[in-house]
Amino acid sequence: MSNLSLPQTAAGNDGFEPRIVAFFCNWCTYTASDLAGISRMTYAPNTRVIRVMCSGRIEPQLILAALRKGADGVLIGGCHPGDCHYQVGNYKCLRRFKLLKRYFEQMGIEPERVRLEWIAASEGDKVQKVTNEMVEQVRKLGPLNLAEPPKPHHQAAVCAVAAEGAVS
Amino acid sequence: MSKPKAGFYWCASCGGCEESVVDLAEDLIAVVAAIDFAFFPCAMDFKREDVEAMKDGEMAVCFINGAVRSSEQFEMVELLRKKSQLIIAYGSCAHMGGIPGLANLYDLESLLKRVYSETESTDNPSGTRPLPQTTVPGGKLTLPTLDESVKSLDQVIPVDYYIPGCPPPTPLLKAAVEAVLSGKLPPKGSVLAPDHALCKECPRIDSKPEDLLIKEFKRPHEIQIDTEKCLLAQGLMCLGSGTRAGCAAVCIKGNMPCTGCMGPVSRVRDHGGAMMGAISSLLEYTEEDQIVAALDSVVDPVGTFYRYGVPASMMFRKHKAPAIGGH
Amino acid sequence: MRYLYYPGCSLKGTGKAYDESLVAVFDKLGMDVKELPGWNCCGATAYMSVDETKAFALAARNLALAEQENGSDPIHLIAPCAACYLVLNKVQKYMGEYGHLREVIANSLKAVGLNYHGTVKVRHPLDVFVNDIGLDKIKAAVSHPLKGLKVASYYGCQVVRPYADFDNQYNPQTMDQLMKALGAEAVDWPLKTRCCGGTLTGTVEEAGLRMSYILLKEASKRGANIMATACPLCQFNLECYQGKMRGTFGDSIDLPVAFFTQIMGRAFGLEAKRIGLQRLFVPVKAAPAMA
Amino acid sequence: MFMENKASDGEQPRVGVYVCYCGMNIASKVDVEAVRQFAEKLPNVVVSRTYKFMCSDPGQELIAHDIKEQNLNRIVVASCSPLLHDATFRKACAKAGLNPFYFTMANIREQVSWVTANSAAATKKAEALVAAAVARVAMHEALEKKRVPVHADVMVVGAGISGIHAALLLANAGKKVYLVEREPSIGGHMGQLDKTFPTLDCSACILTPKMSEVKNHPNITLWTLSEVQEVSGFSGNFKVKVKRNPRFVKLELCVACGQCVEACVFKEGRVPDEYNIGLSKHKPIYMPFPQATPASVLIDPNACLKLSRGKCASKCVEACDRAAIDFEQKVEYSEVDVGAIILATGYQLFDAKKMPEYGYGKYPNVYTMIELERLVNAAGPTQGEIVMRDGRKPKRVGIIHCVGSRDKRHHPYCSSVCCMVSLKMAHLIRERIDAEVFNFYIDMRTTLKGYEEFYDRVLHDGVNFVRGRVAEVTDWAMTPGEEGKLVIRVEDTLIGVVRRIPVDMVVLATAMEAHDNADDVRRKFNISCSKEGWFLERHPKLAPVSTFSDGIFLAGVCQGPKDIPESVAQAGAAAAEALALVDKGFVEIEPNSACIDADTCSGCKTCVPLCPYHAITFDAEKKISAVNEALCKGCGTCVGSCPSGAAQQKLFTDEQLHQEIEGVLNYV
Repeated sequence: MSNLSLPQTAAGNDGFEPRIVAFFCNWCTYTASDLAGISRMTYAPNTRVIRVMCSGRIEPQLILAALRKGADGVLIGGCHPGDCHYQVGNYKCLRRFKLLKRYFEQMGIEPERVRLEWIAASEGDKVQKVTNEMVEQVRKLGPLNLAEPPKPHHQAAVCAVAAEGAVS
Repeated sequence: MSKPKAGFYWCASCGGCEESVVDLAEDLIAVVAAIDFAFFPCAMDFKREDVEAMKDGEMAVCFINGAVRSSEQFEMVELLRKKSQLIIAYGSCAHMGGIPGLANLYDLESLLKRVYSETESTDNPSGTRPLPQTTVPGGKLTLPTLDESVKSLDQVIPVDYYIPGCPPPTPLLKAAVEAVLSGKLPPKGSVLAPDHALCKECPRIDSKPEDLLIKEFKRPHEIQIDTEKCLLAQGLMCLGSGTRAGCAAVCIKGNMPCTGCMGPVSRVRDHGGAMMGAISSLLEYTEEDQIVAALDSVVDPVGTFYRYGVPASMMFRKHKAPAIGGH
Repeated sequence: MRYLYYPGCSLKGTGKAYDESLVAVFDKLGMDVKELPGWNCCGATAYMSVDETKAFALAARNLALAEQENGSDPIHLIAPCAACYLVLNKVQKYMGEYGHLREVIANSLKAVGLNYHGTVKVRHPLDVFVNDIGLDKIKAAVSHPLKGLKVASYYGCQVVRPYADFDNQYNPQTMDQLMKALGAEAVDWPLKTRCCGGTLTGTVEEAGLRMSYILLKEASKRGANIMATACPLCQFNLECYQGKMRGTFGDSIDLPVAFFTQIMGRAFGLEAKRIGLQRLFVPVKAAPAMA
Repeated sequence: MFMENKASDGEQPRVGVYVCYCGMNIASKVDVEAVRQFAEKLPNVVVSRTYKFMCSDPGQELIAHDIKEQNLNRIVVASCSPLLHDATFRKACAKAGLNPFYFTMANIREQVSWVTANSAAATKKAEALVAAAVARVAMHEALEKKRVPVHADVMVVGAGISGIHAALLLANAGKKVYLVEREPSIGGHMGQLDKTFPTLDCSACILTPKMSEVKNHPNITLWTLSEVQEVSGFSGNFKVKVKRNPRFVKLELCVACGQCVEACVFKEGRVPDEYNIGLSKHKPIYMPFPQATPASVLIDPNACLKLSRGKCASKCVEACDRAAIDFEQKVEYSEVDVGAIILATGYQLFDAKKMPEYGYGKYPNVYTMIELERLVNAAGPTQGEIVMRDGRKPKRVGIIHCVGSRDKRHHPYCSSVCCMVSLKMAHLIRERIDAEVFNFYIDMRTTLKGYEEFYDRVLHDGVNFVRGRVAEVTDWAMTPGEEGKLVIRVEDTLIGVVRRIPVDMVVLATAMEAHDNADDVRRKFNISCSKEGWFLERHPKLAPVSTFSDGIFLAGVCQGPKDIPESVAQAGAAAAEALALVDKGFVEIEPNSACIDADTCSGCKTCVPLCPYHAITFDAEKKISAVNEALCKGCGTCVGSCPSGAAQQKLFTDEQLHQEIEGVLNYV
């Protein structure tokens, strides 16, 4: 059935290697990604995993910062509903994520760039699958290239003058 | 000894900031006695040449309000930066981009199209648009050009201090003026307002339940608002929990929820982001579809959480902004 | 539930009786099932072995046509012929699994101005009768309970394998339940899904014959006085060569082999012609309650 | 416990970076030297080194040395997962006088070298992670681990051979043990077996002494017919609520004389006997099995007329001269405090009906292995006679291996004991009735001590072995010779033909599988399950009996298929781990709790309802919220939802995480 096998590499955006920041919870998804390692499951090298104790710690500001600072996508991994090591942290994460998605819709950020997945400690293969999918999705979208705001300055250049001037 | 010179300039603003100066009322006399307004287009007849004539740093302080978008505003704020020892971004627009900053949800072209062709009240069959230059009998007329995005003041020139608010509460202005005169100023870059959130000063905080969970959000016109009870607890989207205090909770006292004009506290990197995180966490539901349904009652996330701060937010402006009327 | 009927070529040829009886039964059960307009070959047999991809494209065309009839809810496409049922399900599954194949097929469909989103459900009449209509409704429709009829339900190799999920592939039950509902007795026998010899009979005849013989022999040994099938090829094989078998194995095999829909029709009291009984080579008259 | 903090916060960070080869584990994919050079140029980095094995003593020495010599105040080790070696390197820092929390790890093995195909990409990724660690560690602060005293008592859940062994070890070590068993008697599956391989010693003979030792041990509180209802607390301080179902017989009075059973109004057994896998029936009042422990009868409330319908002559009551029968007994709940918990909940057997092609439940002479165990057992329903359901003695028996195991449709894993069980059974059958025996196997797995020798022995017993997965068991006779037999159709892959082998009796070696309720159980104990439903160990090699919940350990098959020797060994390991925990007297809490800055908290109360542990209280006086560190477990949910940045989580502060984000993005 060789003529039916999937093409190995996805086309488009030649040379573009997506940069994806991943936030994984310590007990399920981070453990699963360790398991993927122990099981030598190779997957796309584009993710940079940041470990938090619980997906309940992950807040919009972290995701926004990642995109602002150059990530083309953000992947969030937490325990399956009902499995949270801290009982319900993953629900908080889900609620924030859903609202953030609404915001992104309005801000023109493609939904595929931000993904939330429940990955249990035993699901090393899911880390592999999800990472690969995510990388290909984002590769298809191309670089994010957010419009850069002019850097805010509180420049000290005029401070000296000001200090004296103020009291004069 | 001559009185220190001060300036008060407006960029893209509504005039509310100037009103807040007038709101100083009798204190205004003391201010005028202490400082000498060298430039105040709204109130007195100075011209740009007068500013250009000044020595660099001649003004002790210049308060600039309004967001920055037009070429004229760019030139003026750069000029004023040169002539003033201190620049104070005055009001939400100069501070974070303000209401005009919501224009960053659209690209310039679609905005012009909307304004000069599409609005119900527009009658412009020839599709006339303002031009940077027009030659008329007797010479050239020029108009300022518009930048692609709206910017907060500190995205254009170095800013020394910020006075937040839409408009800024007069006590903050008064305190700032005193600080400038006495030279007792905090570190550069400070926002001249308390560094905690509004709940701390809210008269209704005691009525906020400790086990608050939210089922759906209401808009002020949709309910009979209890005048005593915490507004968030009534389902109103009140941003007081994550918005800088210093306004004496005037909106709450007027039975209206906080809309965030004072911006975030210093520890927060993205005002709307922090608010979204906090408010959504309080939803009662765990089922995905229930959560989504409940969030549908947040009609306009950007307008709700970034009403005064799109330019100063991490996103700065809409990504690949489509034609106006996008949402 | 909205149904369309995909007869496939056999039911318009050798399996005419299957076609007639099925339509008659639909009618009797008050099911409004119209034939899929513009259908073509399902792509089974020869095609599949010569050029798989083309075969898939053929099958997909039928699905695409069916999808055009989609209303608020998806179309259920009834494919009575085992081979059609298999191939239509196969392409359905493969298109879901192999993006590459999906593209190939999408392109060939585009060439004829069609496209397919995979929403159609391919169903076998056994599945529909037992799980949608329900045995109670079937029982209610029975006017001539098939007293004394001992049916060996023969599912064949394709109906319950490998894609079907409506019955157990090792010990299928739906047809047996159906027969019981008609007042007949379901003979429990172990060869319900063993190959009938299929196309072998046309190529390596004695091998094919032997396989068919084994089925008929075992069925009669277990006391069956009729065999019910759900596949035109099986029916043809098992019935038409009984004479030859006598010759080859010196053992008289004389077991009527009918489409399960004909037996249903009988129990529903439909007249013989309408359900194509006259088309059977081994007359069913012998079998109780079938006359 | 820590030395004085070399780096007081605020002092300019001096970072040392140590990149590990991990032999070739990392170096084979990641250009370790390149990473070292890269790190050298990062802000605040003073030293950047590589080493073959950072976790080795010399590796740790290297760090200690630099801390002293180079006056480092921040350490980054780029090696394996922090889940594996965080503690190792923290200790190393502490030994060198640096507060251990000035340390962080970059995981360039599990997250990089082991999962990346392309070397260049792997090196880049490693660099990004190192940059992040360097950026983050600059924001670290000195922290202290909190110590909390622990309860010395231990709970063991499940009283099969694993639970029994663990409980006895702990009890003998002087610990008070609560042993909780769902069934009316302890003993588990081992109690049902006849002989045990490869030594063929009688299962009961080696098990029952341990069972009575449990019963009589002063340190063991045995609760049968009981299930854990609820677990709260944390390592060293668990609170466990146990539901104890009534036996309707006073344990302390009953001597299992059996007169009540005799007297029961039912003359015949009417309830399928679980112990005999339904091959026999027992009365509503019954003794689970002769050696049952506790040695007491019990009443099945559903079958007993008195209990189900409320009226019965209650002959049993008359018959019991010790007045032990008590229809009034109700469900009881006991709540106990324990320091550690050992899960030994065992397994269930695969339901052979799920493979209809083997005809179990359809053909009466198809048996499961455990049924046969009971048949050959002298105390079994046939007093050890191997007679089939139709009363005949089999002349030919076919044993099918891997029923439900090594089968993608059911369980992909190997149940690991079936080969040996089948060999044992083949031997017993030859021995007892001299029947011809066929073993149908995929591979023979006789790996442990004395197993291969046993296989050899059975081969010499004249047992037939056919390599091939059986296609079906049918009663269809193709030849007169097959009439009245069960025919096993199989491809004999050694001679390359499909065979039909007629036999009288078929025995299915069904797979071991996780209990249906494994998922509820693991949730109760807040641990994870593997895909197959086995409880997940913390690390397959280095923490094989620990779980992701500190203080909860695993023993026996609940962690994965294993035979008796392995289960007992693992039970020993679990007992030792538990002992090490409770004997230490205290647990140290990872200092990653949340704290709310009193000066900046606005008292908005957002965090209060979000804390799953009610660790946050609102101080109505000061009008601010505060975290009770003793209750906080460090999830950081409150931090993620504090709208004014007043709540922070130690080791995961906003600063640290944002630095990490910048780190992974800015430099590579």
